[in-house]
Amino acid sequence: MSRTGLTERIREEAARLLADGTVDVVIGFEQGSLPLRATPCFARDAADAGRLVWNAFCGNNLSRYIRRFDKRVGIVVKGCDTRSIVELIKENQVQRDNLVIIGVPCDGMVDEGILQGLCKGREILSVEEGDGVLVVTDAGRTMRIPRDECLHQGCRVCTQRNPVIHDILAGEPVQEQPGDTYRDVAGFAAAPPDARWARITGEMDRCIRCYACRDACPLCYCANCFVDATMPQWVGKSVGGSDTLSFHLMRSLHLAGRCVECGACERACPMGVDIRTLHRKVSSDVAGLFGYKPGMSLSEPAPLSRFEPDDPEDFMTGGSPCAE
Amino acid sequence: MMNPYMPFPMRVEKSIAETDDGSIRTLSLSFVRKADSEGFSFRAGQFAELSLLGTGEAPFGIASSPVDPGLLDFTVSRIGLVTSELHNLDTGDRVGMRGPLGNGYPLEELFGRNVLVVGGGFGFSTLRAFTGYALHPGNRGLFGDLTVVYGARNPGLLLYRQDLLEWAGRDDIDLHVTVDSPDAEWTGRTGVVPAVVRELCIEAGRTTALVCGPPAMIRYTLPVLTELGLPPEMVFLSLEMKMKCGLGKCGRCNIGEAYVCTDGPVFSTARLSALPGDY
Amino acid sequence: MRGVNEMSAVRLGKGDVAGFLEGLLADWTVVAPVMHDGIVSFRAITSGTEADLDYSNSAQSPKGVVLPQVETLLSCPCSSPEGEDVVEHTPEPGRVVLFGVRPCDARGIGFLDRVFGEGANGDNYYASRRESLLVVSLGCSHPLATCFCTTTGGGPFSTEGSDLIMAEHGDEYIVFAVTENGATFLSRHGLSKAAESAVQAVLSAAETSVAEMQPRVGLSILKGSLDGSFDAAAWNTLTEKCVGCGVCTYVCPTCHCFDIVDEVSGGSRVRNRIWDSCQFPCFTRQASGFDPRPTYRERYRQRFMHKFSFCTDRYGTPGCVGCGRCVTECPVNLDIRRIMAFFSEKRGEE
Amino acid sequence: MNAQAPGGMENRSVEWEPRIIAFLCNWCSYAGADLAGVGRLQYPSNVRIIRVPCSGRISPFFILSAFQKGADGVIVSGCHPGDCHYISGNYSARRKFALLKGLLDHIGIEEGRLHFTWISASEGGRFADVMGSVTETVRALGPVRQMVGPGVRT
Repeated sequence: MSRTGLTERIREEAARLLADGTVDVVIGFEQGSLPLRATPCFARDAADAGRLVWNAFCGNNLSRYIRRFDKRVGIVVKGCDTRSIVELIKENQVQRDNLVIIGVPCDGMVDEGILQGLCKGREILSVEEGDGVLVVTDAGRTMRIPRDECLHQGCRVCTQRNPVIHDILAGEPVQEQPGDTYRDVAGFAAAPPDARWARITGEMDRCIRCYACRDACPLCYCANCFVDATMPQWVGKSVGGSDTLSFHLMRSLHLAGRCVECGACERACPMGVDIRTLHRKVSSDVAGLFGYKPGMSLSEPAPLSRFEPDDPEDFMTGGSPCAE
Repeated sequence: MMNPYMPFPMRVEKSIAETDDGSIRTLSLSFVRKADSEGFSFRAGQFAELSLLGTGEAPFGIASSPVDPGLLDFTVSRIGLVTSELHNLDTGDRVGMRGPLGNGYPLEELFGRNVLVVGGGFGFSTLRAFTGYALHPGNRGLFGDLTVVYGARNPGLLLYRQDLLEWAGRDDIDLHVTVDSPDAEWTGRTGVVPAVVRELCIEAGRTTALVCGPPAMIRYTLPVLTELGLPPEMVFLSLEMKMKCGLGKCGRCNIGEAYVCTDGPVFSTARLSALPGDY
Repeated sequence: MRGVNEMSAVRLGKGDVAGFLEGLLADWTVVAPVMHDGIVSFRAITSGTEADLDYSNSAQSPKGVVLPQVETLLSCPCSSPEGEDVVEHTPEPGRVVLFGVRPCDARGIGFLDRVFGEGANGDNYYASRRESLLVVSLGCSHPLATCFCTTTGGGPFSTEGSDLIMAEHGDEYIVFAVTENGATFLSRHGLSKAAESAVQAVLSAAETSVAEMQPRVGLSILKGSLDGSFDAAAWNTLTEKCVGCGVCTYVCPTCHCFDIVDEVSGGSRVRNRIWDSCQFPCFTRQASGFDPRPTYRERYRQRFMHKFSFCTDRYGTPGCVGCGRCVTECPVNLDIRRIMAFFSEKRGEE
Repeated sequence: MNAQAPGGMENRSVEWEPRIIAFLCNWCSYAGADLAGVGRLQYPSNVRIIRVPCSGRISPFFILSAFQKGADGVIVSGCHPGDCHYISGNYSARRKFALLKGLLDHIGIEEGRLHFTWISASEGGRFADVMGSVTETVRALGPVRQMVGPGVRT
């Protein structure tokens, strides 16, 4: 189904759900104020529903918002977003019955940073989506760029482009990509420790502690985040040193077995900090050690709420007790 | 240029538990350096930041009267890191103090008028400072009738008991102490502060009210004062807001364009009604 | 270009910028736009070639030059009693030139001067950094679509907050002195006088550029509307997409709210001032747990009204210079210009 | 200045000794340490013990905080699998520790800084051995330089 087709379909479904009172609000996207932006839209009537769109820039994970509503909510979501909804339901943060999930099979979202890089600092004036291409006009010229070359890193290794759960499927299911082999994780690990450390601390030096990563994340919903705790104070609030790294390490561990790799944190970061390297390592270990992939099933228990007697422990000092 | 973030070194002269549960203590401080104490003056209703370098700073109303020589009192409820550390201080220990900050009660506007002091719970500290000031022999004649209504949730949470006993024995102050829930030994008044205020006989045209207490007390007391005929220009509230710098810069205590730390903490309700309800 | 000295304008060839900065490095700390990992930021450069003036604007404003994200106010050895051996970390930055900032950011520093510089409560930390700072701005020949400086009282060639302002003219910059300090600086660096024709050309180009950026809303109309809109129901829907992060405040050239936090480190007890954000959950939460601004709605309203109403009352100027960073960087595209337009139009309807 | 050392001390170099934080579960490993003490088994004085109810109580935050506050090494020890006083605290802990250890190794933190092990109440000898070997590993690495201290830019 074409993009316009999807947009029309989403508008129709949203208008219907609002008109017949099934939901009070439909959370979707509308055209943003900038060419490369779709922006969250809270549609409450048919006129609002008419503003909904679907395009290559619907990157935000809208499940971020559903905890705010205690009534029936319609929500327009991609495959990754449904995975975070699954986790939210499992963690008793939302009621499945309160949600009407309008799932949209996704062929990846476009990383505006990549387009901006191609335009070398010239301001992008407009972007149009054609069949597999983006027609980008900047202050100097118009370029046709293959869509697949502009996708977010996360979208390139995504293995769940189709919704895991949905009530309404807008559009035909898309072909899933091959399984994630975490090649990026292995690639990073191949570098010597000092080089890895230099790379990570270099990234952390750019962090300004604005917490956009946390606040954009659908699963970072703690009412009192550990960074704000004072008794005890887990991390200081300074920037540029181990406090910043500690914040990101603790956050990635707090998301262990829960992070669905939607990329919301990375997209939200104004400084382009590579938070991904941390989360990908944790995800690959959760998958490799415990065989768990977050957000895929409503029944499978969270990996850190359970264990196996023979869980791997080769990371431990002094071997296993059985050896003695 | 002076460094406005530099605290004065102070010595803890005594630390007494105010409440039965020990959750609130009053620290009495003296200046370590004589020169600091000579240059220091304040008015009732002002506050200061108590500082433990390495732990933090927190703002407290100055609870002692400006006419009491020597010691500055601060009443501290144990809530977080700084207040816990303050509770742990003993006589002889050091603490930093940065102040006075804020505007204080508008003494000039009170001269010659009857004053109604309404305080609740922990909010009584700067009102105690004012009452002490007004009762001072040199000042008592500056004011007309002095009525004090003070309430706490229960008798165990009443502050400044020594003062209350002393004031109760005087005939130049009309004192009403009340608790929301009495215990077995309580023989005083039971009831919430607004209810006590409602029963007062006051001369509305000659009275100015000073109010400080928890949000709920304030919410229900203000309409009663209006009923009693006090105009909004004659009701002064001391507000609680989270503050850090105390200098009108750090940006968190504003109510509209007014900064509670520098333009307040004392505002007339007339002024407040012209500001957004962001408090 | 208001207040510039046309007669003493000099020229600096684009190709000569690196050499000029290199020469400055002997006596000055030069803070200039630097491209690093695809992101432009203001940094102290170590070589003239690092500076990259061919940029639209930096990701973060350069306000850190006068208000660092973290700065130590006081410290003392752990072993000293409270109040003794306290070291005041008054900055001694030496001479610093902030080179090539956009006029909006220079105005941002002008705004911060009103917050930190004036009155009895002057801030000695800010003042020390500010007094040693020379601001050389770079007029905007090509403002971006996200820019709205003229709406907030500035413009692509505004001189407020600048000591010197540069304007592009072909392969050279024409440099004008705005302040006495700026003029003194120019007189010491032996740059050749600009051709009269070039001076006139950039002045008229600047005028054209200003004229092309029509203000989007009237500031006084906006303020008038906001003054009666604190409790407007519209805030609910206007702010609904806000996720409550601090991006807008941390990239902003005028946001200046800070926190004071203590820590113990390396045998010292330390008191730091750090940036804080009115968007954060703990910003106004009181010790009792009560929070007058409990959700993103009140917090966003605070930021917006602070900028366009409260600052105007308090400092006589809005707390926004229209740099457009919060428009570009907001993770959910909550565009401040749309909120401005909403309240301006609301007033129009009344 | 009050902070000054006694006369003549200032110029003496003090040999660096690693500081190692040991988080020990109350029921097994702490009792193991106790047994080592009772049995007069020597183990390095570099180890500072923090007793916790169970290895399951230990949050990765504790460990990161220890490094931030200047620990040169951290060792965490609980009951052997199957022996947990609370049935399964150590099993749950093991999953958390695996992720933490993996993540810290991944970002290039020196491998010998952080150790996990199981020591029972009867293993006084093993306790002393493990503390000795961990101390030597950390000593060989030298003072901690990663993850330590707050990040004030001066």
